[in-house]
Amino acid sequence: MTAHNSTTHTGTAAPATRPAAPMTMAAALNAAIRDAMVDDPSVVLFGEDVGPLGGVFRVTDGLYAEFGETRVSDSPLAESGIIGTAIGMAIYGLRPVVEMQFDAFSYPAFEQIVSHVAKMRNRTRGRIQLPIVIRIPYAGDIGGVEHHSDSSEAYWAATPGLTGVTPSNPADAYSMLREAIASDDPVIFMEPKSRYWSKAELALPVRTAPMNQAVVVREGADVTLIAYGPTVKTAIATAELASEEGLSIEVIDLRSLSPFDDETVSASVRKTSRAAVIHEAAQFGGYGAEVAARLTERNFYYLSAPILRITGFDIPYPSPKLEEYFLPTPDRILAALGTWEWS
Amino acid sequence: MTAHNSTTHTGTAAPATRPAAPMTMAAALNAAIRDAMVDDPSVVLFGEDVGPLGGVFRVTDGLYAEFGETRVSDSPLAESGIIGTAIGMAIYGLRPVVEMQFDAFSYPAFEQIVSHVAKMRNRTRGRIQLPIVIRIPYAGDIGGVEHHSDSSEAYWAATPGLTGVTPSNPADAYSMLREAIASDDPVIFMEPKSRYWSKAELALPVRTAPMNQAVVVREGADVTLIAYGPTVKTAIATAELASEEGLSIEVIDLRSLSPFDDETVSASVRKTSRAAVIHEAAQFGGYGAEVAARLTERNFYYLSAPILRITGFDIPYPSPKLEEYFLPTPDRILAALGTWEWS
Amino acid sequence: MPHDCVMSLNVESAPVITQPAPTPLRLIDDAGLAVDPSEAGGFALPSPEILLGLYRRMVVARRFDVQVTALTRQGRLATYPSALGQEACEIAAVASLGALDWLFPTYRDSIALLTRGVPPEDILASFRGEWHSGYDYYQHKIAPQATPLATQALHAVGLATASKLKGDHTVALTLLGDGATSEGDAHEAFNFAAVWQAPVVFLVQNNQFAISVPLDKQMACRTIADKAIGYGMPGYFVDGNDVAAMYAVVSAAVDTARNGGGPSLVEGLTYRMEAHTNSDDPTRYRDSSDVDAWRGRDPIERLEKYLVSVGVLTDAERADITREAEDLAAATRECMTRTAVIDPLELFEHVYATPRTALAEQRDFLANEIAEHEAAAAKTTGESA
Amino acid sequence: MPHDCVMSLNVESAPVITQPAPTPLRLIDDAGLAVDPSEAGGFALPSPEILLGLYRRMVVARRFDVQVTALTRQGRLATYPSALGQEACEIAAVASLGALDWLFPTYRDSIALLTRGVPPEDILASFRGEWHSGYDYYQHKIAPQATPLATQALHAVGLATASKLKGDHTVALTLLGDGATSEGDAHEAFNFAAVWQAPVVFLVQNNQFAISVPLDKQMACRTIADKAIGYGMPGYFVDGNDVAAMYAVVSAAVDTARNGGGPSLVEGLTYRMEAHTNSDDPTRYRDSSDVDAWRGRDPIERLEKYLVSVGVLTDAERADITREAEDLAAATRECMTRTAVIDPLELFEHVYATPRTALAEQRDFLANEIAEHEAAAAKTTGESA
Ligand SMILES: Cc1ncc(C[n+]2csc(CCOP(=O)(O)OP(=O)(O)O)c2C)c(N)n1
Ligand SMILES: Cc1ncc(C[n+]2csc(CCOP(=O)(O)OP(=O)(O)O)c2C)c(N)n1
Ligand SMILES: [Mg+2]
Ligand SMILES: [Mg+2]
Repeated sequence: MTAHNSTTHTGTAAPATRPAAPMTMAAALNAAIRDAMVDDPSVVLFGEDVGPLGGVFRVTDGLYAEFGETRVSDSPLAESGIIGTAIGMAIYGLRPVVEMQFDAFSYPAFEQIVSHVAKMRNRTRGRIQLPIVIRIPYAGDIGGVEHHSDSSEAYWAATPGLTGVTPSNPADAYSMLREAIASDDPVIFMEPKSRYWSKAELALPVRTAPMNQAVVVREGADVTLIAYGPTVKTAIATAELASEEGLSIEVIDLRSLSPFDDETVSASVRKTSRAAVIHEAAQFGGYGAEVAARLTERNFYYLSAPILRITGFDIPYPSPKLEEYFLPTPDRILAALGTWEWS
Repeated sequence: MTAHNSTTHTGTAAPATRPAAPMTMAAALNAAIRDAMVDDPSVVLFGEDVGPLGGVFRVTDGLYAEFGETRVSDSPLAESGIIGTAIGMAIYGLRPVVEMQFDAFSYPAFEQIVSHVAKMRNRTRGRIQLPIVIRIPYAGDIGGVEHHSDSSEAYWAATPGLTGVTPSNPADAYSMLREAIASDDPVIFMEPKSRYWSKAELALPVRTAPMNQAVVVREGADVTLIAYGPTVKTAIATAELASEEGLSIEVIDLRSLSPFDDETVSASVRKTSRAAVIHEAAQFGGYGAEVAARLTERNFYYLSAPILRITGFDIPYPSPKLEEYFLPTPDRILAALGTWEWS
Repeated sequence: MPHDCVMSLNVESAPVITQPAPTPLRLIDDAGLAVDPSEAGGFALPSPEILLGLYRRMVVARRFDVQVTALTRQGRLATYPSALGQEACEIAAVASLGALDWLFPTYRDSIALLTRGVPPEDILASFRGEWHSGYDYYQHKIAPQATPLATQALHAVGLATASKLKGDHTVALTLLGDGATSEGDAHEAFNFAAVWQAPVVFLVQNNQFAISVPLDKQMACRTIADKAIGYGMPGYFVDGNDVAAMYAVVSAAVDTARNGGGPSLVEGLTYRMEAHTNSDDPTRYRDSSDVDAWRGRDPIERLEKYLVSVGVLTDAERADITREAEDLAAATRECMTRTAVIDPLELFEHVYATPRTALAEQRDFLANEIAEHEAAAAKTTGESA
Repeated sequence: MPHDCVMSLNVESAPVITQPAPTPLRLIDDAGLAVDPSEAGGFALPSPEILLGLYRRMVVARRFDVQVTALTRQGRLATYPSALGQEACEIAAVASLGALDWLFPTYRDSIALLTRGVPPEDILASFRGEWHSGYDYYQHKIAPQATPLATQALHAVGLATASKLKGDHTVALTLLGDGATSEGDAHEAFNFAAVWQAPVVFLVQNNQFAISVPLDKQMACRTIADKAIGYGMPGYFVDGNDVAAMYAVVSAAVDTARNGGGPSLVEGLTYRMEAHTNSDDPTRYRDSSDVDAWRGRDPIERLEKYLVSVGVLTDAERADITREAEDLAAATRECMTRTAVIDPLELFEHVYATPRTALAEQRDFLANEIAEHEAAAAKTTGESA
């Protein structure tokens, strides 16, 4: 990293409201980082290949050219190094946005994330805050080779001190990333790779629901499907299929995995009395266990049936030619709902 | 590590049945490693301070003197290095038993454990097996300073490919560690630090239930308490207290966290119709979520009340003077059971 | 061991390592001429016969690489990281190993696998997306191609240490990229190897890029070989496009390891001619003039000039090599026409050695789901027929 | 930056680093005599006034250390890792820093905190088990004492880089143990610092043990300073029991960093005189004769001889220093008599900046539980009264 000659660290143009335009999730994320950098000179961006290349998913495309080496830089190839140095920068008052190139490549940084990022504020009685955003492209369905399709959310969710969010669409991607960068808490920002090229019409800077809230994305009466990130689309498709068969499904996009929005989700479950949680990660010890356990604890006497988990199998994420058998599909979800006693 | 001059790698004396003697869990673990090393020349032991010092908990006491540098050695101070080299040794046919000095110090090895130890067998279609035992002293209640009392079981349980077990008493410690070392699968062997000095009368080599089975350690009719490692003692104490008040509690020692013994635990829950799981780790995303979720899925119509989780709070493990407020106690457990509707 | 009271245990006992010269060691220069022995760092030029063998393997490997890249462009592989231009490093690595030695390669080193005898079909299994890895590790003594960077270096050290503990003479050689040396695992591997005096060779292919990141943003030292000093092991800075030098140095390092002399680090200075993988766009981060300049340093052409000059590369030989290369390319294309039979139920088979009830249940669930789909499909077909 | 087509970007641009001499740099020898300037590696002996100040701080620090060890033996602290014998490194580190510079210490470096002005009570908070860490980080510009080894080195590099990016002149200094250099994070910190030319100083206290593991099982290089070569930064091998040399070298490294010269690695060769912590038993792994020999190299005694010889350590001065040390010891004992008020509900307060409903619920739960226990206890007391 080279120091700037001048003391200004802002970009070239302040973000204003722009006309609506179709935009991919990758572009929305890009705009969110750019706008945050323009608004706040303490935001810096670094990681592997995020500079001239613009990241392997092009999420940081153009930012190096716009903001220069002082604020956007390629780091040496070491994930623990990326998180560890981000911590030091945050102590000094910067707000680092860093990228772990693929989910499984966040694991070398596990100690820095779990033992420091998550615990620094508590350790220091709130005196040191770490406003760091750790962007992690995660999950599968992109035909990726091994280690490129992990869903690692259970690790982060099980770690007190971390905030974990995941957008499922371009509007949330923009809004939630802005909010994550503005947060004084460290945020694990999980980007569903298979949704990077999904598109929506957006007028930036768009503001959706606060990032710690779940959202009912489709109303229904009979069943609540709880999804997040890549599986929201699957859940909606399932609801559409089901409606043809006369089953009314409510779909919730969790958005925030930690904290969990008990209020919104419990309200839906109390209404429908039946719920299932959908995720790509393996079931055993997965995030869905927390969802099922806490909803059951809080709404036991409202439930007509056990909360189901429709998830990946308890095996490592498969190779491209086998991932179709692994990922939850609308058919599989509907079949699972059919196993309930429907009295 | 220095190569031995001779080609024999065995210790000095073969293990035979020995007269019963009082023995701590630490001593039982020590005997298990020793006996395994005597029986099988491919067992090697290394890690930080496991040599002349005998480990910070003295679990490897005397083994360096008995087996020498070829089979017992202090490694450089790097946990990823310890796991990574153990993998290579296992590929070559050794059976490494390695120690992570404290739970939180396994995190630097997270990538090697999650991306390789867990996945090697699957990746290679079963051609490469990794019979590695990763011993992790875990959990709190020992007045340890920060990073010395983590309960990291949720991370391992959420990782397909790993086997995770934890003994709660000296007999199981011996028996399960022997079985773990003999297993062709890699095993995360979690040793509850607070139980290291607990004692039992043992005639070695003792053989208890297979390590993948849960055990009903106290029978009861009204409630099932599910515990493991350090909380088994707490659960038994709770059951004793409760029996004075006329409540009959069945206590299950899970022993194996992955796999989960559905048969044993579901049978108990179907009998009592009420269950709670007890662990030290934070509740959110903790292992108890899996227990509650899967038991509810499988036994919903047998349950009179939601499965409760009585666990640590959703905060980092506290400093010594505050841990008493964090750890689940019999009082807290009984109070939680009192929140159920008892109709 | 007992410690005499000295100022520091290591100052007295550890070897003094001299920093490598800042010019890479070469035995044959860009023009195909043998360098003067006085500048050869004590390494002898391999015999023309050996060099001819290396030449053949390089030509064949390149043909394979080009063929697979073409197949990838046609969309028939999920991904393929090419080693075009790096043949001297890859082939020297394999040629230096004995049959019982082990190789720990990365995703980039498919041609090393090929050279060590792995059938194209087995190499391509992972790149076709059939399974995560697809060859016989114990037959070929090659670990699975590693994706998480630098992790395999530790595996190599562990295997080498096990060989030493057992009193065997197996050596392990691991291939690493320049970028991968920045990972903590590379450091831990170098250090464990040096402390344990493991019979291992670290061969860093410094192709000067880690995806888009150039060497000077990766490290600030002069050469990667310099890093060896901090571990107390020998480091060699070698022209990675000179297969003669690479073979001489790596063979010597393997011998040293085998004879109890401990680990070495060999840097082969080379260049990644192709994109990182097919999904990469190198025009975003490097000038084509650099690539062009490196094309002029091609490892095959250089050796060819030398072999022609010493008269061992005859037309007959050339024709025979071309035939072998084309046969391999044909076999590679041909293997792509065979659709591998992939059984989804195998997904559950290899996760554990010890059977698990829950996995058996999941297997049955999937089997049932597939059967139902097939039945439904058959019904639809039946109806429409 | 545009790349000219060169063989390797780094060979031409990176600095040539010479391997440090195998004897540690010292300015005052074991006997308390100033070494000949020709052997001082270009470093000037600090003035008697500066040395007297360092002496005072060392004496005071040792008194604190001895006092806290005594309190720990009495069972009044959960743990305390002593730095007895390492005062020259610890005090030189702090004395070399300016008020705006940052220190990144480990669990072993309590006396560095003390020297930088942290009150004993705040240092001891964590060792008493009250909270994980207990001082004012921004006031003292000291990060929390790190337990996970080598992790803090990266934090130091990050802070230093931030300082550089902002155009400030803040330098970061981190303390590391010899064992910690084996961790991947140490490597990544050295490399990031060198590539980013961060204004940071790595001070490795080579006390030759990592708990029970001696240096020669930790690394196979001659000196830890040798490791700097592999990163392209200067490395210094210094007698860590000579505060004059430590101060001269570390100050110079801090100046270099402040003036844009990038990072340095300084190894202070010293010895851990006490057990690793109170729960350790060093008789299991080292000879007391080693410890005895190192007692003869005591950093305080050595400087004392020198200061007496140059006439600045007068009896009055000595008495004053003793008084300061004893006052501090008394204050330390005294602070232990104050029972810190620990509010268990604070457990929930600092985990997040953003309030969480679930944590508020858990807080209320605990508050309620405590209230009920207190009520029950009051009832019992009332009944028994
Ligand atoms: C731990 C880890 N982090 C990130 C990646 C993603 N990645 C794959 S290849 C690569 C660049 C590697 O560069 P280098 O080591 O020089 O090898 P080369 O590809 O040039 O052969 C990166 C960053 C990875 N595979 N593993
Ligand atoms: C990542 C990590 N692994 C293991 C430990 C346990 N541990 C604490 S201190 C220590 C030895 C450290 O030795 P060194 O770095 O030389 O520092 P010293 O204690 O000698 O000052 C070990 C292994 C730890 N704190 N962190
Ligand atoms: Mg490279
Ligand atoms: Mg030390």
